[in-house]
Amino acid sequence: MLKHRKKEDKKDHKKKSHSSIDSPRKRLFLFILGGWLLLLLSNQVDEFSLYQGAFVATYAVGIASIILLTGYSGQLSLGHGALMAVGAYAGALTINNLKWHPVVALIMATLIAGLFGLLLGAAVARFSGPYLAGTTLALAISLPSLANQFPILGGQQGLIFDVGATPARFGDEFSPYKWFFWIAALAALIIIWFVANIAASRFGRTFRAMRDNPIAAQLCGVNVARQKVTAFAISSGVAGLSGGLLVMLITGVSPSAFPLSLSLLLLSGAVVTGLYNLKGVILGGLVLVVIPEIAESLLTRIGGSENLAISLPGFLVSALLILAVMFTPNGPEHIFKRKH
Amino acid sequence: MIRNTRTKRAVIASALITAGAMVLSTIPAQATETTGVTATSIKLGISSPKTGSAGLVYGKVPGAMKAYFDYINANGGVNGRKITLVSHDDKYLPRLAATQTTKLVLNDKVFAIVGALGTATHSNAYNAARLARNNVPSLFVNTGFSGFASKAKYPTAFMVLPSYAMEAKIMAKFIKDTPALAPQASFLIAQDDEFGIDGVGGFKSGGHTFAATPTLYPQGGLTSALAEGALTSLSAVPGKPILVLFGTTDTTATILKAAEKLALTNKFTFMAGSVGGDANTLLALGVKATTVDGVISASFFPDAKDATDEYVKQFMEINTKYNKGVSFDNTVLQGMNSAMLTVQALRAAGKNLTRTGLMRAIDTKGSTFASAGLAPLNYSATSRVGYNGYWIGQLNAKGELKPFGGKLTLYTTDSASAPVTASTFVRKSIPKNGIPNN
Amino acid sequence: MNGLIVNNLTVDHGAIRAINNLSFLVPRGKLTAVIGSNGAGKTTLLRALSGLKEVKTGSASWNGKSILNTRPERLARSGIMHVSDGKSVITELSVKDNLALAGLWRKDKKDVAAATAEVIDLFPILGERIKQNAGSLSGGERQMLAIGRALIARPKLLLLDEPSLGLAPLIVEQIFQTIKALTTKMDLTVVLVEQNAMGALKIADIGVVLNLGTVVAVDHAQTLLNDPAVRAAYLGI
Amino acid sequence: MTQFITAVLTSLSSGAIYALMALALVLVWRSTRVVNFAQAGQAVLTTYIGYEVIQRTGSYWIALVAAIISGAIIGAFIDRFFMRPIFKRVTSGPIVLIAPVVATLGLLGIIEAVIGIVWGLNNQSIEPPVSNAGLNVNGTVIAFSLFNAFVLGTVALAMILLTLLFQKTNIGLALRASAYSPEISKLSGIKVDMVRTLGWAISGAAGGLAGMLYVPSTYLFPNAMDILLVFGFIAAVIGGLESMVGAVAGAMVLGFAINFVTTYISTTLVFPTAFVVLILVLLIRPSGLFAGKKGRSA
Repeated sequence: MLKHRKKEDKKDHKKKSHSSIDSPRKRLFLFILGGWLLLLLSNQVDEFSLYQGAFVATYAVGIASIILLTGYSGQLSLGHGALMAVGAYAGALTINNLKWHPVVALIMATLIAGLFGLLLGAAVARFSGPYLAGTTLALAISLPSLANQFPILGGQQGLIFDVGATPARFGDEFSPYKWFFWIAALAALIIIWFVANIAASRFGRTFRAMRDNPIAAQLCGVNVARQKVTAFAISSGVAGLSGGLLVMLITGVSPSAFPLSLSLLLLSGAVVTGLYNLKGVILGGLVLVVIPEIAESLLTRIGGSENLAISLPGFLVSALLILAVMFTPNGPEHIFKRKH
Repeated sequence: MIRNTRTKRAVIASALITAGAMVLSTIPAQATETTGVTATSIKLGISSPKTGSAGLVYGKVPGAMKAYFDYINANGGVNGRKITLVSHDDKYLPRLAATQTTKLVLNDKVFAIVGALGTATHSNAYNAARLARNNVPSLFVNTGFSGFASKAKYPTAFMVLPSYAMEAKIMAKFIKDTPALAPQASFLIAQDDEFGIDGVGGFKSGGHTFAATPTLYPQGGLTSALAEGALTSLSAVPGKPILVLFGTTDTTATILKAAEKLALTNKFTFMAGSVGGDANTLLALGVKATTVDGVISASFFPDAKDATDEYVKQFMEINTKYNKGVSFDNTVLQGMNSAMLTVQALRAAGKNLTRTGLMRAIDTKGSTFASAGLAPLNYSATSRVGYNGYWIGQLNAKGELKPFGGKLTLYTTDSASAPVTASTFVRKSIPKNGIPNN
Repeated sequence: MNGLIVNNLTVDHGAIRAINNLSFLVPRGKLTAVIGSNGAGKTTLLRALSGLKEVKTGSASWNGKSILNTRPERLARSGIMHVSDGKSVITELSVKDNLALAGLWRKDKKDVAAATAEVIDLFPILGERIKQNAGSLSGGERQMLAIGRALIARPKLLLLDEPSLGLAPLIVEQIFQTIKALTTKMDLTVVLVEQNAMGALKIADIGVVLNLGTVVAVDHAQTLLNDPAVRAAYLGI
Repeated sequence: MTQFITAVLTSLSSGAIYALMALALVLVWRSTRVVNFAQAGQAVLTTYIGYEVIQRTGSYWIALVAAIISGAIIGAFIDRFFMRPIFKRVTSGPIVLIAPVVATLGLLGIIEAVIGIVWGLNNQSIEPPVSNAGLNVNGTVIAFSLFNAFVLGTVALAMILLTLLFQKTNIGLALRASAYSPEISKLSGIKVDMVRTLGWAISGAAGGLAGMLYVPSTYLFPNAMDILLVFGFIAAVIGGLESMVGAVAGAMVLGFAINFVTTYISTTLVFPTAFVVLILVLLIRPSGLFAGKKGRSA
């Protein structure tokens, strides 16, 4: 798989020359086309695959938020799960208390998380790499205790996140998993489209300038501090959306839904993806879903209680992760080609 | 850097890849009443933590259930059907519990879920896997969260454990009724989650008031330092205050060790909740036998060490034969007991097994099933509550839980406001060789 | 033959060709000035020679032994010392420690001590500042420290990158004179890369003129100094 | 009053443990610019090795030495066979920020899985080598035992030895130089790669020590050190990630903050306290208490 992806990257560079005109309209068209393809596809496969496809899309959105932060503005967050949680709770409260449509709830999830990111970012985004990493990490592990401070969040029990029955117009054969998949896949497409636009915008170029050489960027009159806060806020918003999608899929939001391992999982996905490589986010999401499946299915034959059978999946997943990093698409030469 | 052709590839790749995600798979036959059942087999499923910190505590459950089913299969199975148990690891994470349980229903096509573990995990999994919509039974949910008894919210779920609230109410009653304890000031140290919270609620509705606001600590946050701090602050309390510990066994151990360090083991009367009172673990974690000796705890089971108990004896034999190398403890006892209840439910549902039939069988006959539990099972057309009582015991230096004051008194109550009453319930004796014959 | 021989050297900087098929020769014991405008590939050349930069094609040898694609530390230990540009001192370390670096791996501790003493004779100011952090030194002092550190390894070939960069004319003069003195006194072979072509050629035996990664002229420094074309192009006269 | 004293004492003992973990992380950070999550695994693995030695020899002291040595070996091994290849491939761009981190996460997973396979998922416990009974100060037993004293003493000793190593020896000079400027160090003839591996080895040893000092006051299981790693990292960040003194200072700040908050405000605030302390420190000093002149960014 990785080989195949390297080939694709090569192609990018060749094509780069005549790919430099960017027309939002064309992008919009392609994005609609993609949606249509997914729609066809969703009628061809079984429910569980749809459910997992929805997870793939959800992770893809999460990875996109990491890419926005790390890939485009050079900041490192180890606690993105916390930002996802903010979105998730915001969405759940919207549905449960305001009784609004789930899609609106997801939009709320994005906005609230973005706002939260803006406030948090205003305080912490100026911290350099490891310091920001430490802060977000500390935030992530504080989440359960913080959630318990606010009864409205339902404590450890958490809140139900119920998108309700599938729209009647699709008929009653229409499975809720397909409904999940449509929502998540649509969200993922919108985010890819959105990130692609950002990246191509002046805004995105400033990000990269800032990432590659903050001092130079500053000299060119870029307000690095503000840019970083903005990047952090946008990334939080996207993270919030993926958080909303995640709890939609698991039908409830509770602090235990956002363990540290989730934040780190997304980070891994982002690396597998290759930080610049937007189309990769879906591949990244896919890897996060499929690898554990493979690992487990390899072992279902082995009996239940033996240490080996229990610990081997974890071993395989981690091993594959390391391989992915060692063969990450962002080799040095790759970076160079991007810079010139 | 991201150009529109990249986006094109992005979108197309996304489509193709998602296609890949739908790994070669077939359109499922709509879930039916008899999914997972053939003339010769019944497929059951469980999603529970096998790895991670929770795996430490509950990892033995699926193995124990499987062992008992293997034993039954070796003895002819249920109505000629062999039971297979598909077990997935959810690491105690809602996200994984939801996918694993959905997988059990949609891919593994199990007939029913048995012994699902954890509150947040299974409540999410239950809805995500659409157990209600697909009419998939979730038998003998392994958690003290009373919510699962709600037929409205979880129409196909059956509780087995008494709720944390019941336990707390019964402890409150026990303190009130025990002359040695009643006058003493009491304090609660509990985990800051539904477990601790329900406990607090239970004591309240049990009419018990603590001398101070409960000390709640976050999961994984109870360091020895924190425990020592908490105990020191209580060391000045006059008399022999009661310390109620509502947490997992390792936290109980941390607190007991702190007491040892501060030479306060005789200063307090320790009451450990049933979840946190597993003596074997306490001793394994290095708590001194002299400290364990005298700790008050609650249980609805016989002591897992008590080989004179016919159920324990039988389960121990099965464990040594079908669960090789796994030491027998409360968790194994609990797993095998759930498995035994499952087998009786399957038998009660009769030859032509259906999901509805299975659930009706438990509703109608469940309360008569033979089980190791010393408290009655409360299944009925209107109730999905399992055991509803506890007996209070005291650990001895060997780590055996002996009835407090020598005589075993069983208290029963509910999760709400019903009074706590001493019960005269006597459990059914074990069917021959532990093979149900109902 | 003895000395530094560079043959058809080609080095890429990512997509950019920094050095193109470059050849020149530095006789042993001579001071060679490599001059050329910004981006002529001077620094890249030195980095390639000291093993910091991977070379695409071509060869380079010192006293008959190839030195290409060898680890920098191995070259350093074999007597090829590269004083990189930007006043290469470790600002967080004291002057003493900075000097010590180049002696850490040397067996002959006596000689290290001796060399250190010599360096301090050479640059007394370093003696006065020996305990201070290198960060507290002036540009000139840092350059002295960097050169001094190189000398402690008893180098045979010294690669100097822009020692005059950002220094006051007086200091530059002093440094250049020291370099010239060293070459003769310690039988050093020196490759001096400089923007300050005039100053460099004045002290050099040989001059190499680079442009866009290739050699455009090699000759005795004096001759180059008097060459009108060179004067016009690089000496701004 | 006793409450206050207890708070101080428990703060010291927990701070000491955080300090060792922070130290281990700082050592790697300085030399390789990696936040080494695998350290939690390295430390717990070496502690399991120590546990195994105790089972065989019955001696904590032999086990302690074994743990420290094996910790060093494992650390060196990881750098040589995992980190070095990764850094050969990944040299620039933001990927450098996270690829190594993710690699260490993968290692953590592998190590913990291996432990699960070899020792199984059970709580084990290691007996303290000296009494863990609280000392009796005129009548009242305080929350400070010989073992706590031993821990504090050992950590202090380790600190002193490391400081001497770094400040007074040639190896120390090489370690510092390579951390500050790999290029200049190479040009001065220092084998920077080897020096880095050495840094990882020392860090691994520190982790092993941390495990052997931490576990006796709690239990041993595959994830035993995860939380400790998080606290250690937070402490290191508070300290500025660059300096060992900073790591210890940060650890103590964290230890005191947590234990005083849990004693006087609420026990539920363990983790939020860590978060708040970190934020406050960084708001005042964006690159930690003891960061080098130029607060390096990863």
